This record gives sequence, C-alpha cells and structure tokens, in this order.
Amino acid sequence: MQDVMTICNYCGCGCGVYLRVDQGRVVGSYPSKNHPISQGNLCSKGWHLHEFIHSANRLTEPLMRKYGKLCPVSWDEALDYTTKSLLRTKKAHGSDSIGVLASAKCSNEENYLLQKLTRAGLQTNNIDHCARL
Amino acid sequence: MKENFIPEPAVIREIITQNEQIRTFRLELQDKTKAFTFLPGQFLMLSLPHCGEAAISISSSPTALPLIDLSIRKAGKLTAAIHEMKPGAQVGIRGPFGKPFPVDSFSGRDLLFVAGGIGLAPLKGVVDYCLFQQELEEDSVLSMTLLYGSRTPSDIGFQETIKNWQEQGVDCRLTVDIADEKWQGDVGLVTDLLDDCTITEKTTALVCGPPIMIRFVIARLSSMGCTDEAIITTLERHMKCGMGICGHCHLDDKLVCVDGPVFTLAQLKTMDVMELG
Amino acid sequence: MIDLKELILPKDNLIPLLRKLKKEARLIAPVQNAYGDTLFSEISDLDSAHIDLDNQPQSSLKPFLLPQQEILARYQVDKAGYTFTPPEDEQETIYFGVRSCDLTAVLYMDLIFSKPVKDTNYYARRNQSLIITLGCNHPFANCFCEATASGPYLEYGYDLQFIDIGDCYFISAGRIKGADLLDQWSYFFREVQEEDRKARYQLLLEARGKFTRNVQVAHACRRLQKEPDPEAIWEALSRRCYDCGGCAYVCPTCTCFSLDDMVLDDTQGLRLRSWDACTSSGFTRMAGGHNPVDRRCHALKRRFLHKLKDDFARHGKVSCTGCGRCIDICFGGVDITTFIDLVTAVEAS
Amino acid sequence: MTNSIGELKGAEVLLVTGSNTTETHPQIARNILRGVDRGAKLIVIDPRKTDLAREAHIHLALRPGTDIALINGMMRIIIDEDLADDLFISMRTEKFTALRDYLHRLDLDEIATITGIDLQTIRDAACIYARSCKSVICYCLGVTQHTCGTNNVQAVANLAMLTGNVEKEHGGVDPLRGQNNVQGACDMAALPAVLPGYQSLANLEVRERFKAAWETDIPQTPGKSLTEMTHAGREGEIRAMFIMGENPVLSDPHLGRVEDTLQHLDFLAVSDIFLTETARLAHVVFPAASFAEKGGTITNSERRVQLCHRAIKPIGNCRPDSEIIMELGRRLGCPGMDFDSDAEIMDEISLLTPIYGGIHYDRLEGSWGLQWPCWDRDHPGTSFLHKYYFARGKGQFTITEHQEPREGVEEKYPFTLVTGRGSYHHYHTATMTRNSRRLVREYPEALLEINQDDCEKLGLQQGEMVELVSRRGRVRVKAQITDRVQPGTVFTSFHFWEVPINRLTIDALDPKSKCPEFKVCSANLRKVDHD
Repeated sequence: MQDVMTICNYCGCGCGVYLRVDQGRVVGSYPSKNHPISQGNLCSKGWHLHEFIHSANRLTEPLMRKYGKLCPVSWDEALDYTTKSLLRTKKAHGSDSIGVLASAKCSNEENYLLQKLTRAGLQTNNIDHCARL
Repeated sequence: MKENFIPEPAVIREIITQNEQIRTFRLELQDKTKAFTFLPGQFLMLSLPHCGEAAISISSSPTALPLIDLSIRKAGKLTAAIHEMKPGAQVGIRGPFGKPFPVDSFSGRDLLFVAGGIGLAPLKGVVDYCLFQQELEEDSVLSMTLLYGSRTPSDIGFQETIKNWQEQGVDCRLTVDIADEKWQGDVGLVTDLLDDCTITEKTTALVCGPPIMIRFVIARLSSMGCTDEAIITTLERHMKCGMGICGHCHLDDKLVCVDGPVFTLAQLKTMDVMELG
Repeated sequence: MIDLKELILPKDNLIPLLRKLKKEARLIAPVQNAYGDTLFSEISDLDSAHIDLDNQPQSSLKPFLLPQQEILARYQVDKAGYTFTPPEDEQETIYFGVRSCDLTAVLYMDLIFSKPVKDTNYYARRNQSLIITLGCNHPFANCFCEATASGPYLEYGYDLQFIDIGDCYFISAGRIKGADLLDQWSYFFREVQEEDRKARYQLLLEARGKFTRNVQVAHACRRLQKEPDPEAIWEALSRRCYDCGGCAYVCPTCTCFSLDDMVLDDTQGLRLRSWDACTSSGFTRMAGGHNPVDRRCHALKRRFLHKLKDDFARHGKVSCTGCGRCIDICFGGVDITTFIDLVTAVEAS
Repeated sequence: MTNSIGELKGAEVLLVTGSNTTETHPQIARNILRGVDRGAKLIVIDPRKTDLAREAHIHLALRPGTDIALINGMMRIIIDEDLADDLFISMRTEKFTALRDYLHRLDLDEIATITGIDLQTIRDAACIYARSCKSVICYCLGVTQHTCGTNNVQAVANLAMLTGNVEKEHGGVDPLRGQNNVQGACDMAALPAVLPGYQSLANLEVRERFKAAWETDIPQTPGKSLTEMTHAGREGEIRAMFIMGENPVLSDPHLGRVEDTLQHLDFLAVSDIFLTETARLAHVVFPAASFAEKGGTITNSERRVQLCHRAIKPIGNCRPDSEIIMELGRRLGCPGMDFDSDAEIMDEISLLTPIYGGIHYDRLEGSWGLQWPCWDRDHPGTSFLHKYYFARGKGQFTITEHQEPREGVEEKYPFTLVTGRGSYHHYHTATMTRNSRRLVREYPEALLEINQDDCEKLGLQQGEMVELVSRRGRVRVKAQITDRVQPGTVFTSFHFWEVPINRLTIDALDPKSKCPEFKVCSANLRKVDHD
C-alpha cells in the first residue's frame, strides 16, 4: 500500500490528492491537508477519482478502421498509418489542411509537444483546444 | 476465512410470467447438501453476473423447499437483467435475512392480507405456509382474506396462485385503479375493499405495497378498530449487506434488514418512517 | 480499568524496539512525507521514514481496517457457472502512534462489525492487528475528545498505550497481546518509578486544560434524547451540504459502505466494498427511483442523529470521537460542532 | 485568476457572475462561503438560482444575455452616487471620460426593463460593490459564452477599474478556469494565434528564438480556432485532424455540423482513454494513459504549476500522450522530439516561455508548485497579478454596449435554452465521471431544469419526458421541476450522450474570442406522450 501525491484530474481548482495504490491498482483517493487548495478536503468527484482508472471501458489497444470497423492493431501499424495519412493530406492539400486539437485534460508537457509538433512538424498554426467550452 | 459476502450458487429451475412487469423465478441451491431454511417475510440478497446484488423478498413458503421463489418486478438494472435470464441460468444468493412474519402466532386468528402490486410477493409465502398448516390441521388460522389492488387489469399478477387459493378457501377480492372494457370486478383503491370487511379482536392484518398505499390502509384499519399490534407490514428500503452493517437501511435506532423488514404498527409508530406520512 | 503491565521505555530505545517489531509484522505508523502531510503509512525503512508523533495523522486507522475500496470476492462467469472466490487472508500488522480518538473509533468498529453478524473480512484484519496508542499531551486545534470521553489518554482498549513523559515513554499494556510483547522484549524497558507515575498524572491534567474548543456533546446528546428532532436546524444545515461526502470519509467511525460489482471483462469481475456517505441521495434511493430521504432538508439528519442519538440509544455512547477531522473540511461549514452548537443554543434560549 | 484561491476568503465583497461555483469549482466556492461566514457580502449575477445564489445577499437574476446592460447600469449608479475611485482612475487608467459620457446617456429604467431586475436591487448591488476596497469579481463561462463574450469581460473590467478594485490582494477580477489544465493548455499555446507564454506569432524576434530552438521555421499566419475547424462542414479546408483527449462531438455547439465535418475528413486520429463519441468516428484511435499512469505538470486556475506523479504503470497497452506525440513526431520528421523525461520537456518550455522561466522539476518536486509569472530560478512565483490589465501601461476603459443574443425568443421558439455543466457529480462530457460507479449513482441521467409555472402550462409532471427543439435539432430529456430557472428559461447540461444538447445550441461565435454562445439560444418544448 502506497500513497502517491498527484493533482486531481477534474476541475481548474487543482486539488492535491493522494492516490492509494495496492498491488498495481489504484484503490482510493485521499485529500492532502497541507495542499494550499484542497486543505484536507475534496469534492465528490475528487473522492471518487480512482474509480474510472480501472474501468473495463478503458481503451487498452490501438484501434484502426478496417472495412468500416475499428479493430485492434499494433502500435507500429497505428502510428505508421497515421504518419502516412497526415503526410498524404499535407502533400495534397497543404499544411493548413491539417487541424490539431490539444487537450485541457493533458499535461503542460504534452500540450507543449503537440503544439510543437503542429507548428514545427506539420507547419501549421491550426491548433486549439476546448478553452471556451 | 472471509466468507460473509460470498454468495451461494443457485440455479433458476423455472420462470413463471405473472404479467408484463413481474416474473417469478423458482430457484434451487446448486449444492443440494447445503442446509437452507427460512420463514415467510424474510429476504435474500440476489447476485447476477456483472450486476451486483439486490434485496429480494422470498415469495414462497418454506414448505416448498428446496425450491425458493423470488417474484421480481422490473425496476432497475439488476431486475431488468434477471428478466432476460432463462431457466438453467446461475445466480448467487446470500441469506435468508431479516425478521419473518410471526407465523407461529397466527393460529386461531383471522388473517386479512392487504396487498398492492408486487407487494403481494412477501405475503404469498405466508398464505402458502398457513394453507399448508391448515392441511396438517396443526395450529391453523381461522380464516384468510386477501384484498389485492393493481393499477390496471393487465398489472394483476399471481392470477394462477389466486385461483388456487380461492379453491382452498381463501377469500380473494381484487380491485384495479383503472379498468378496461373486459374488467368486471371492482374498480377503486384497495382501501375501498376494506369497507366490506369486518375487523374483530381476532383479526391480524398483513399489509404490503407502495408506501402511500401502506399509509392509507393502516389509517383505515386503525379507524376500523384494528390494534397497533395486529397490523403488520413489511418495509422496502435500499439495502446492501442484508446483515445490519452497511447502514443503508438505517431507520432511527433500527436497521430494516435486521430489525425488520416486518414491523407491527406499534413498532413503526416509534420510528420516523415515510409509510406513516 | 487496571492495566496488565506497566513499564518505561527510554526514548532512545524506541527505534530499536520498532525495528524488532517490524521483523515479525507489517509496521504502520504516522509518517510525514515530503509535502509535510502526515499519513498512516507502512514503514519499509525505519531509518529514512520520518515518524511524526507531533502532528495529528490526516487519516485514522479506518483506511486500513475498512479500506476505501476492498475486494470482497472475485467472480467468474463461465461454463462452470457463476462462482465467487474470497480474497486471501491478512498479514499480522502493528499500528504504532495511534491517537486515543482513533483507537476509540476502532473499538466502535469492533462493535459495529460484530453484531448482529461478525464481519469476517473486518475481523480477518482486526484479529491480525496490534495497536499501540500514543496519549495526547497536546490536543490539536480542532480536538474535543474530552467531550466525547475518548481522550486525551485512554483507560482501556489498547494493546499498548505510550505516554510521552519527557525522555521516556510510560507504557501500559491493556490487553494480553500487548503484555506478551512487553515480556518478549523486556530488555528494552525499565520498571516504573513513583515519579514516572506522578509525571504521567501531571501531564494528563495539563493536557485536559489545553483544549481550545468547547463542544457540548453530552448536553446536545441529552437534548436529542428528550426532545423532538430539531427540524428547523436540519433544513438550515442541509442547505449548506454540497454532497462531497468528505465528513463521512474522514470520520473514523463512519462505517457505512456500498457493495458494487466492477466488471473486469465479460467473464470475470470483482465484488467491491467501498466507503459510502449517508449524506448523498443515492444512499437511500431505491431501484424504482423512490427515496425515503429528502436530501434538500434532511441531508445531514441521518449522520448527526446516528452519531449523537441512535448510537447512544443502542450502545450507551456517542459515536463521535472528537478527533476534529471533519471540522475544517466541510465546504459549507456545517460540521458536527456547528450542529451541536445550534442544538444546545436553542435550549438555552 | 489574478488572485489566489485562498485570498477570496479575505475579500469584503464577492461578486460572482456567470459561475455555478459550488458545483463547478467547489474549492473556490468553499473560500467564498468562508468569506461570507466571516461577514463578506456576496452578490451573485446569474439567471439561475444556483446554490450559491441562495447564499447571496443580493441575487441579480438577469435575463440571459443582458450582462452588459446590467454592468453599465451598475457603473452609472456608482458614478451618480459618487462612489467611483477618482484617484485610481486619473492615475492608472485612460479614456474614462468617453465611458462616463456614454453612461450618462443611459436610461436606468430601460436597463431595468432589459435585464428584468428592478432598479433598487441593481442600485443596492452597485453600492455594496463600490463601497468596499476589497471587492473581488469571479466570473466563469456564463460571462464568456456569449456572442458578446469579449465585451462582457470588458464590462466587468470597466466595473473593477471604476472602483479601483484591481491589482491587489483580496481584490481583483478572477476568471475561473474550467478544466484541470485549461490554463496550462493556453499557456503552452495550444491556441491558433500565439506561441507559448502568449508570445506573439507576429513578433520576429520571438519567432527567431523558436526557430533556433526548434531547428525549423514556424508559420506566421494564425491558424483556425476549434469551432472553425470542427464546423467547417464537409467542404471545409481541414482535411485531416489529430485530436488528443477531447470530445468535440459532444461538447461543441451545433453538433450536427461537427459530426458532418468529422465524418467527412480524409483522416481522423484520436487519442483518448475511453472510446468517446469522437473516437468512434476516427480512423485511428490511440489508447492513452490516464492521469494516474503518467507524470507531467498541470496549471490550475490560479496559475499554479503543479507536478503530477505516476501512481501505476499504464494499463494494458496504453501509452502517455507525450510518448504518442514524440513517436508521431519522429515519424513525421519533426526535429526535437527525443525527450527522455517530462523534466527535460519542461526545461525547453522554461527556456522559451518567459512566464515559465523559473519553473523546473527540481523546484516543483516536494513543493506545492509555482504560480506564474515565475521569471527565473530565484523568482518565488506570483500569488496575485499586479499588472494584468495594465500590461500596456495604463488600464483602458472601453465602452461596451448591450447587444441582444443572436437568437431571440419568438412565437415558434418561446423558451430560452441555457446550457452548461449541470451537475456537481459530472464533468464535461462525462467520459470519466460516467465510468465512476458512485458518481453515476448520484446523478444517473440528464435532466432539463424547467420552472413550475411553465410545467403547469405544459401539463408536465416531475420526471416526464419532454422533447426540446431548436432551429438546429431536437432531443428528448426528462423534466425536473425546479425554481432554479425562471419562467421562460430552461437549463440542461451536455454531460450525457443520450441527450446531446449541443445538437440544439447555436454556433454563433464571439467575433474576437471565437467563444460560442452556449448560454442563449431559443427553443421550444413539448411533453412526449408514451410511445
């Protein structure tokens, strides 16, 4: 049993929360008392933060559309196909024909990488996220 | 051994369709050597694969063992799932739990059953049990009357059972809230049927149905002179463990799953329950 | 109650003793982490762990004895049928540095999980546990255990009770398990002198004088037994309950739980027991959608009455241990002390 | 936010507008309520009687979409009552006279009519707000999700500057950010028109710096915004998309168009933790690791950059999004996609982003994070912003005029539909919360808030199904009779895919912020008879 400090994944308050890990499973969430925002408490979503992590509905394999249906494939196949498709579109319609949506649920590092990939790699500024929604 | 919450496998032997909403599932424990007994009014925790558990009252009499009847109305996820199941399917059961009806004290009494909708299920076991005793002529009840209310004629359940009971001398009177063209019986609330009944000091009334019905029937019975001890009802509450620890069915200083679900009116009056308004 | 045994442990011997104990069992103690939070944690390395006996642990022992999410069974649905497998048994665990309020809570759980049925899963853990308490010489800001008769020192219930009397701990063994442990490691201890006893008594008196909160638990309890439920107070408080469930989750005596299935795949899953809070509307809602409790005016009624009235009626003791954990965390500021203050104030007027 | 969350409890007056704070930002609401318990005055501007509005000293239940009129009215009253902070205005602001002259031309009675609030209530609120020098305004999407969203924000800023309630502790203007890292995603320039740290794309010097670090030129023309990309239709310029952790098929306005756009792309790749409604349309779906399975930093509403820790290894064959992006980057031939750790990525961020200049992993580890701007290693971070409105020197008053929402009510669509996050127990498109057993139990299905009076007119009972129609689409949803909404207004959330309310919402955008008008569209509803 181990308590791992992390930040709640829901709203913009940014509560400090301990995820309780037991044998590779997250089995609990507990607030941090000294954290400047949470100060020992969490809302209902925070207290049940651990519940969706091991949901059976989680995606666990890359999927690719084959004959109209999404089928499990290897990482390489999914990545190669994506690369090929993006390059093909770029070549046929130009860089600005590619759009990228980043995520307010992902980390700063991931958002930074994605906008770098968009601007430096795909050569477009077509990147946005759901800031206004 | 952590065994408290481990259900016992049981098999659905037969499914009887009572109406569109209600079906009776006749179960038998898979391990036939397992000792299992209960009394009318008690309930089981029923497990279905991927659905969790729900508290279901037993609708048969222990005299029918090893078969156990559960009459279930479609209401939530689990009850909808069991309606999809076929005979031979496996379920899990824990129990029996709860205080039963005081069947031993019924000898020499006139029993008046008042039921609404699926509320007949827990009372059915009592009727069957008393009929069995009458047959043995042991400590038997004086008479049995059933007043049964349904919303519409198609909502009436247990029709076969009621027919059998009538043949065995149970006075069964049915009413519906809303009639259709074919319906020839009484129309109105089940409380209206009480007008034709007489209450004596030998009457024990057993009431089960939706909270609002329980409230009006109890009020009516009291005004007709039925004592608080002679009015018995069974409560429905959200339950999780069935054995008095999870806290869901907590009512003041009582737990419905352990101290109930069967309560006399005298007991209910000491508690703050919606059934009394 | 008379203790089975009393000894003195010089403070220098504490870590060596714990090192011995850790060899035979899992050791759980309040540990301050890098963020300054003190949580009960399993100690893997005694030399690097910062065992914090100066701050109130954020959590009680509840997360260990009644975990937030516990696997009750694994189920399998296949050709063989629908079968359940119970989880494995528990290992021997020593809890060190448990505060009086939290042990009182454990004793309460012992009661709840033994009647009318013995909860095999709880007792699998409880029977394998040895609890060493630490009497409180300095009550924390929100503590009011004196008002609930659960501190600052205890007179029974512990396996061992430690009282800090300066450069050593005054140790009492309340149960055989604790006394046996003292016998086994006798060479760490010395005999009790009269001045040790005096120091302990003096510290207890001082501790009692240090409570900053005046919570009239007994007064409120009496009023609730005698008089009808204070409807107006329920409504005023419930309006401010935002349904986080935090009060129930941090409470060391809130034992209500839910049972749910967690699907792993089509053929198997877990039956889980998880903490529940009676303040939420789903707690009492029945399958058809009917709910006997109206959250808007009665969200907190069940919780407060259970603690202060029903448990008093059933067990002769309130089930609030005065640990104060629920006080600062309520979003709406309606914790149990607010309720007690309101109930007692009404009578005064 | 210009203030820290903890500062709110020290304010004397809290004006909350367009925010259902108790349900959407519980911790901020806690601080507001603590302030109220300590004697602060609370003013709530919201067409709905939210839980916070019930706690308010004054609840200004305005007609949806009339925020500017209301705030202009308040400002006029403040000037009339001589409560404006003249010294602050003369020292720190400009263009006040134009605003004053405009306000003097306003007819207050007309404002009462437009907003539907009686004048005395507006007057009381204005005076309470202006009399304190520790007044905080918190606003959220109820202010910005209008076609006049930018002007709404400007009106709020005018009000704050008029009374000198800006740039100080316990006083200021605080936009509350919705998602856990919406602040960070903006900071990192997941936006079409800026570079990380809000640096201008047009600035040659900045571009040169990025060019040097990224070893490649970057395009100069601003890109398309989210709604421009997702609403382009089947003939749109966008032919391929990569979507990371978003669900526009449920969250964007006028869903029919979004689906149409995405379905007709040549290629769509989605990375997510669940098979969302958007992922179902994709050609390739990447299984992403959840927050518990990766590290990284996120930035909260008060600009606090905090470190997350990995609790478990990714489940199944999942990978963190950072790995997925780098893998793609390498295959696409993008330079600089070979970071070994999140810490190394942060090093590059701090190098190129001045406001993150002093943020490094070693400083974040074991601390509660740093609030930007944090210029260098020695900088302690900034708990409240001094120069938010005054980055260009003096604060500028701008006249804002009331403008009616794009869609007015009319005979065919007599109801005003307001949408937003509707439940304490659910989040956004509920992909995570609906996989949480307890949260589902507490709030199992979508509900349409509708006033008692309207229900009586329509013969509606609690829990009956209604069909809600707008010019763009229709949904069926269960009615919840409540006094939270005024007669003529209905409210529901976009949490439930079964009730894709954004089929109905209008994709009219604010011209500057491109924010859609989620808060007002006209609709009609009728009771659904049993099928």
